[in-house]
Amino acid sequence: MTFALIIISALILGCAAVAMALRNLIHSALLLIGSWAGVAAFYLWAGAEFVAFAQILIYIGAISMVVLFAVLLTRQGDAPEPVEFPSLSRFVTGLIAGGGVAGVLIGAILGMPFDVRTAQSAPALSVKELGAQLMGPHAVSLLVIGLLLTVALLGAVLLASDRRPDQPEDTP
Amino acid sequence: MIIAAIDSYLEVAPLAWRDAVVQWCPEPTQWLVHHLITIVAILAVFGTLFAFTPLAERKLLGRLQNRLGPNRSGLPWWQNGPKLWGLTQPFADAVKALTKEDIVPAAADKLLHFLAPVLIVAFSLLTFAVLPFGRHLVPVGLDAALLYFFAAGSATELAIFMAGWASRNKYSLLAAMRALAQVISYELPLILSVVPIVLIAGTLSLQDIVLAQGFWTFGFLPHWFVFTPWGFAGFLLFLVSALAESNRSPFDLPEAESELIAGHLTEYSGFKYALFFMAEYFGLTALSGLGVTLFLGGWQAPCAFLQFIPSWLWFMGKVIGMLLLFIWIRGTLLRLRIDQLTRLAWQFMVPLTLINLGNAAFWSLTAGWTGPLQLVRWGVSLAIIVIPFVLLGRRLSAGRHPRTYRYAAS
Amino acid sequence: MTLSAQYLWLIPALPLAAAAVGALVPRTGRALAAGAAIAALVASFLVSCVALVTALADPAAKLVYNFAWFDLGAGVFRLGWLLDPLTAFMCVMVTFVGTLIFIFSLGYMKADANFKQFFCFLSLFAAAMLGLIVANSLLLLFISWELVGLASYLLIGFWFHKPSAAAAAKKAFITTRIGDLGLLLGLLWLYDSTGSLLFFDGGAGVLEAAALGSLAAQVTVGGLVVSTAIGLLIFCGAIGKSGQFPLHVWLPDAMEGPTPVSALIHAATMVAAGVFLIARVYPLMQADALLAAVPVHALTVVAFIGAITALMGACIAVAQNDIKRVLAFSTVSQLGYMMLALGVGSWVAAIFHLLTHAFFKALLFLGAGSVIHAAHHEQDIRSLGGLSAKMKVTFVTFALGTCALVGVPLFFSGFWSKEAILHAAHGWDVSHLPFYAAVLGVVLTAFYNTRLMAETFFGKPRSPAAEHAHENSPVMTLPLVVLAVCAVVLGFLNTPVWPWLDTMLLGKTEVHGHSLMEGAGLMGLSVVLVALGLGAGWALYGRRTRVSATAPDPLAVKAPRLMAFLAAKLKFDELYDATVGRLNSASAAFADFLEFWVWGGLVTLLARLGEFTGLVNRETDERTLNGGFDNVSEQVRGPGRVYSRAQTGDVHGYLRFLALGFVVLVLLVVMGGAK
Amino acid sequence: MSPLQICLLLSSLLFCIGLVGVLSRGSAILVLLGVELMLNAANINFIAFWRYGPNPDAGTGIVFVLFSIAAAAAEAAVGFALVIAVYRHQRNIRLQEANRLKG
Amino acid sequence: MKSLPLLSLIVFAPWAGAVVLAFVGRHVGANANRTIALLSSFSTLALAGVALASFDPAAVGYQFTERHAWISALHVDYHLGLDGLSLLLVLLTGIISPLCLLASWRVGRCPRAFGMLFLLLQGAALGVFLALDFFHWFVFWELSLVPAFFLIKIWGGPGASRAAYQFVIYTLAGGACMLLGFAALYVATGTLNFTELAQLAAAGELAPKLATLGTFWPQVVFVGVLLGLAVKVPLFPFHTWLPPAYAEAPTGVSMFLTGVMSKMGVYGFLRILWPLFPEPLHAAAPCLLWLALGGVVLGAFAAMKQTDLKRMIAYSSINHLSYCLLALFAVAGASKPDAAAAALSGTLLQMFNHGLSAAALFACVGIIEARSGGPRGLNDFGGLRTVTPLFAGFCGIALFSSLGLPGLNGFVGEFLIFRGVFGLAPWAAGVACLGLLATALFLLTFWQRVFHGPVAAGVAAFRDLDRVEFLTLLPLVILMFLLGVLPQIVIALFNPLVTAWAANLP
Repeated sequence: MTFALIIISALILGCAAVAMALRNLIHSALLLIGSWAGVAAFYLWAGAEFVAFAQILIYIGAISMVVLFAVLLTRQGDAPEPVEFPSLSRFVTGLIAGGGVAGVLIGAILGMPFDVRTAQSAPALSVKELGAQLMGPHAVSLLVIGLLLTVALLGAVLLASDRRPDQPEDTP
Repeated sequence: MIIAAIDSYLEVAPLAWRDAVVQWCPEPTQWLVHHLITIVAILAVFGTLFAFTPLAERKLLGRLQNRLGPNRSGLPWWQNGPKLWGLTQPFADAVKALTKEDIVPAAADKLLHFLAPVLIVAFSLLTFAVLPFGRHLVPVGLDAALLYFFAAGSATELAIFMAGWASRNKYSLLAAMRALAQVISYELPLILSVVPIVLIAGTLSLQDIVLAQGFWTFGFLPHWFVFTPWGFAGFLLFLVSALAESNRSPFDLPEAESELIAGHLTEYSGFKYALFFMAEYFGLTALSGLGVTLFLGGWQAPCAFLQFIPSWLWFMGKVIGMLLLFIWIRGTLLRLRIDQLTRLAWQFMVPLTLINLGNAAFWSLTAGWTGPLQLVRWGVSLAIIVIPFVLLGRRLSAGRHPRTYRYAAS
Repeated sequence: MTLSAQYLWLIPALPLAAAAVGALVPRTGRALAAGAAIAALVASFLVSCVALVTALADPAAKLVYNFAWFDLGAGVFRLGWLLDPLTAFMCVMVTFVGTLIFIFSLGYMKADANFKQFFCFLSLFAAAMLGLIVANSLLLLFISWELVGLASYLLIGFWFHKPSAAAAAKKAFITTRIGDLGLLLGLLWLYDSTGSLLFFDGGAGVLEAAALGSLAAQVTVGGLVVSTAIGLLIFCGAIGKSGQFPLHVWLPDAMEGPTPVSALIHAATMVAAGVFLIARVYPLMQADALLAAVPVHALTVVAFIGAITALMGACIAVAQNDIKRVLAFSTVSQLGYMMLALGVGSWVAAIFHLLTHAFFKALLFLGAGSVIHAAHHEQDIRSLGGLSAKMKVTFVTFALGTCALVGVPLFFSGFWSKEAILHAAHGWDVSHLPFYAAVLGVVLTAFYNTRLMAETFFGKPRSPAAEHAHENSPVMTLPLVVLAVCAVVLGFLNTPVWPWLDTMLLGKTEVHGHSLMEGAGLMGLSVVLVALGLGAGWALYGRRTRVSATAPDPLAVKAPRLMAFLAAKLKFDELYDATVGRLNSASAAFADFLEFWVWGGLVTLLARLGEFTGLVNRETDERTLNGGFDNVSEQVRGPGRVYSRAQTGDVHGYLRFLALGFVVLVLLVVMGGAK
Repeated sequence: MSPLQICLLLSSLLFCIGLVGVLSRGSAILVLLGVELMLNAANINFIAFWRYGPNPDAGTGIVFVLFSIAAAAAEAAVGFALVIAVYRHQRNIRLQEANRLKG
Repeated sequence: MKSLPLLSLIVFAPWAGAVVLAFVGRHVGANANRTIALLSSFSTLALAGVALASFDPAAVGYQFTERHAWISALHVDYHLGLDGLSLLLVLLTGIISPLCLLASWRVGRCPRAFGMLFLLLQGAALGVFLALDFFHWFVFWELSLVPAFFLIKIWGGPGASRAAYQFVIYTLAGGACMLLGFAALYVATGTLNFTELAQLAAAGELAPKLATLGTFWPQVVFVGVLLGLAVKVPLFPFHTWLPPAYAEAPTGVSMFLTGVMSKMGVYGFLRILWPLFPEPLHAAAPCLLWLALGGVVLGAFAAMKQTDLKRMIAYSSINHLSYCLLALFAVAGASKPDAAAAALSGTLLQMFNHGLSAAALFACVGIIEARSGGPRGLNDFGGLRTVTPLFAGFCGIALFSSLGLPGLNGFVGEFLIFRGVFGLAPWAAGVACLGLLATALFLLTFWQRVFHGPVAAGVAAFRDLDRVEFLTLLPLVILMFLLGVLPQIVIALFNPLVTAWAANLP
């Protein structure tokens, strides 16, 4: 079990780290998709299959497409970003800040004695129970999320469209 | 008695054979073998099916177009032997594909160029894992099987993108973008059109959904979902979305030969091309299977007295029927333009699927109506879907006339 | 053949239906409208005759049919029909005279564009008048009363394109309405005091003993007995409708209407409605008669008003030159006689005179109409003349009518009815002044009628219109003949020798006649007076007939100022214009002033006040508050400029600070926790 | 080391990778991707605590992750729309140049 | 099955129509818009007919009641109910409203918005007539102002803007006074329900409760509510907004304002002021009686002075409504059950009849105005009867109905009012007779100047009634005759109610 977890972790972290370091945005994005798939695998490993499928469906099915489209729509020729001093210094300071945070977090995790019920079997939560939970105690949140998604959709359409509202739809 | 015994045996025969094989393996590898056999079985069955579907398509299209279709290929070692109605054509094609030169463009992203066909086949095969092929034949009995199906299906988009981008060919890329736009557009109505099923059946498990359709009125009127107003509408919507999702005619723009020189497949040849081809047919078959499972009662027999035929045979029969239907559609309808395609998705399919969802909610709320109220229930349900259909349909075509081409006329 | 009171409604309903037909047919449906009107009225006449037979079978009985109209409070409000000899006689008279006048109108209105409307209005009038007669409820009577007024209004203003006609119609309506308001108030008072408006209701009616007793027992302001007060208020209505002094001013103007209208409404029937009303509520008017210690008896007022009107009308008639106006003032005068008779206690004499007057005055008006129609609407008697030869039938019938009006002895109905009135007035023990007035009126009546006859029919024609006049068609002359016969014959229904009408009206069954000799002195006096008047008239106008239309009147030559004053109708119109009219317009101006300046002004003032407050508020805001705020904002802006430098716009910079801040915070917490 | 701690380490490392990406990369797209990574790290935490926490039957962790994924989708949609808007404006997506609002 | 929420349907059907118009109207033509508005407006009559069919006139209490908790923090209920009074006014609204829309058929300017606003107005008026809780009663009351304002301002004559502002601000001020009064009532009693408040008042507990707020509060609250209602009716001298508003409003709106909205005030008097404040009203009655008399007499005289026909009829409206108030105050000031029953019956009947005849008169003036293209002065016309005989006939009937000619509808109501007032305050009846006379005078002047005399220049080309105008006037004229002859059909609706009121006089 733990072995599987470590493999999955390595996949996730490796993909993510390489993605963050690459210059080629497409490759970065594809690697990140791999990383997300790893996260989905992690969910599967942890027994949350519904979440895992949702992760795949949304991240790999939808967000990845958005990312790729964004990349393609914003290409500035094939010339990669030049390595200049500002970007270097930014990289270094970023690394320092990230390292700081990592240090703090890792220190906290390692130093904190968790009272853990290391259950061998994953807790069983059927889709039906999950649905009941969503529609029962969390119904309001669900509605709010629905609203958020609608608004985000409309907002994104508005932001991304450069057509002025008075311009007619170009009919073929 | 005997018939019943044979019957029940046939029903579990594939499982029994698998278990028999597994028992011969060493203990630690048993689970692996168990799964491998399942996979191999699926691959074998559906691979064969894949082999003959294009043949059937070509022959059928030929008939539809008043010609014969492939009927020449006989046996390789027997010159002037029997032609076997061209049944060996798939094998000839396979050999040709395998032996063809594999061309990779110099500027291509080699890794991705290679990964794309592999992934696409892998992803489209993944979906078969959760289809209930028979009463006892469920490869993976997932609780959230339906979600899994769509999750796996959506991953193919990634492969399409990779294929388009890795080719470093602007036509490929454009075609890939178009394909993606289309697939994403139709994923929404596809998913939404099956949500009513989930609502009525109350489960995401495909096996449970099939079981929920396992009743007959008077013994010969099956309770398949397709035989309800919402179910019928959902089935049609599903069908259209599935056609678009699998890039089939009349939605086959991504690989429109005349416009985009086969789209994202331009830079592929040989076996890689065959893999894409295979993935397309696998996807189509998987969607047919899903449609059968969701709407057409899955492996359930249409009449109670026909249950003696093994359930997996029923399933396969229905799938093949669906495939033939798809072929028929391909031979009948004209290809859409991209704007017509997207407009159809967003202005027609999505609203209609949403309304159908409401329709299913109505159906579920009025489950208790009996007697004459039943008629009312049917009437209202029909009205809920037919009236928006007519209105939306009218709006869709309002003010759109057949396009006239100025230079083509004279 | 008898008629149950329940079916009395047929009498007014038939003409009403005809009116509805007249209203609904198109303008071209002349024959239908006229035919329906005449047929309905004839039918109504027949029903009335049956009713008369029924009533005379038992003259003392009050045949009553009451019915609920609408719910009111815990009870119901009821209306009803009443059949007694009074009703029956009136119905027969109205329908008979009405029929003749309708027939006459066929000829007279032949050329009018609004022919069918005319018959519609006439039918409406007949319906209302008959409804008024058969009513057993003061409210139903009032309703019909008002509808009669409406019909009168419509018919006076029938030639509405003439401004004078339109004005006369309005004047008639408003003037009578003034009286009607008195009637309304009396009605309300009566209702309030007795809880009923039915005349007869099996002992609970207002004209029955119980109610009258209680009314006579109550005293109101000024020591007036309630019954007197109510009676006087009701009499107001009669004053208005019957053209009594001081509300007589509308009646002469009403001659603007077509002549059949003048005959039917303003001579024969409607104006007599006031007399009928008083006769109908006579028990109420009489209720205070036996009380001694009252300021005034209701009937006393009636008598004096009647006397004044009788004399005044006769006087004014002397100086009028319009043929219809002469007759109109003659009507005013005769109505005064009737009121006088009512006032002095002989309501049967009043009704007798009413009936005879209806016939001969209708005759006179129709005769006048005949003349006018023949003379192309020339109405001025000075321009007529010499018609006796040209229009023989008209002349003869007109002369017979005049004789009846004047009271030529023994053979004319007018003689007998007038005689009865004089007799009653002479016997009145309150005052003899009314009697003298009446006697003087007899002389004047004879005088002005002689003048009218002489000017119209004798001498030479004095205008081309008169020159070319010729006799009208039988449709117009036939009614004249019938009426003339009646004007002669009717008097014999109630001679002192055989007072059948009196007996029937009073509800007795046996006719007790007495010899002519009992009242011979008075009769002789009256004969002398009539002769005096005729003689004076003949002396002034008949002996030497007028030579031209512009020649001065012989009387005007002798007493020009008196004549001018009389010709100006005693200047009543001018008086009313100066008082009531001016008061009215002043009130309107006052109300308007209140509206515009006082109430409107108050509102405007309040609005201006609000505006001013707003102005002050704005000034304060802009000057003090905003100024201070601007200062403060300016001071705040300085540091803001400094801090804004830290906003580099570099997202990474911000994020770095964020991350570092997070680390520092955690470290701080950890350090703090460690401590 | 318990599995929970491994999970937490995984999540914190993922978070930091995301953070470094956000802080160091100039491309707006990568910055957004970094943010997505950080969100995923948080989700991993939720699942981990659900899996090993005291109340696994509550299911709150899963529900929360679902909501979080939905929120992430919304964020991605808006975020990339913003990227496109920025691109249309300045013809590139370098964040350090998007400083019009600088004080 | 739960019974149909009939009253809510009545109230909200016009609003539903407005919504339909809002969404559908843009895509269809002007005539379709008008038809939709007309049909929606007609719903009131249809539904009121349904209510009438199952209405029990003998039951004195409210029928078809609907009560749902609404704002629990304020103990405010959504409470609708119908008694004879409400039914009468709902019927009146149902009759008048479609005719108003018919009269506005020729309004060319944005018929969709016109129809929407009109339907809103109609719904609000219906709400006022059916609400039994002050809270939403007041909401409807004030809500009726908004569409009325726009209808006057946008579609009105040249002075419409000013008239509309005056109308709204005046009425709002009155409404504010009333709101304050009810706020105090709520603080004192904790309820806003009419029936509960009336029960409190009948038990004599209302005034003491109000007095706990302060010594003068009972009087202050009474005056506040009185002011609010007095402005709406309007009671003399709070009427100055009325002539300009009626005169400047478009014809259909004038018809509705006078036919229905002015009844809201009288309704308020009957439903609120009288049951809730019997003692203060009794004390103030002599004073108020004088004001009502002022309205009767001065209103009529002021009308005589007007040269604008619409203003003239507006003043006649003041005059006629003052009769209602006269009767009401006479009843409040004295106690004599039979006279009171007559007076109250007369009031209710007069409300209905005035609605019909005033609406008809405004429609007639509107027709004249449409023909002349603007001028509607008393002296601008002449001889119309020659040119347009049919129209003259209809207008004449309306005029005579308005001046209370027997046989037409106006008479019975006025007779009953006079009968009641005479029994309770004879002198007032005597003075009010002056008003009757003056009414006759100015209405006949109107008739004479406009319709009689020689045909004036510019009038000769006038058309007679067309089909729409004929349809507008015909129902009104038929009703005038019908109610004049058979008042029982209306009286039967409210007689038991009125009898009960009269029997329970203090």
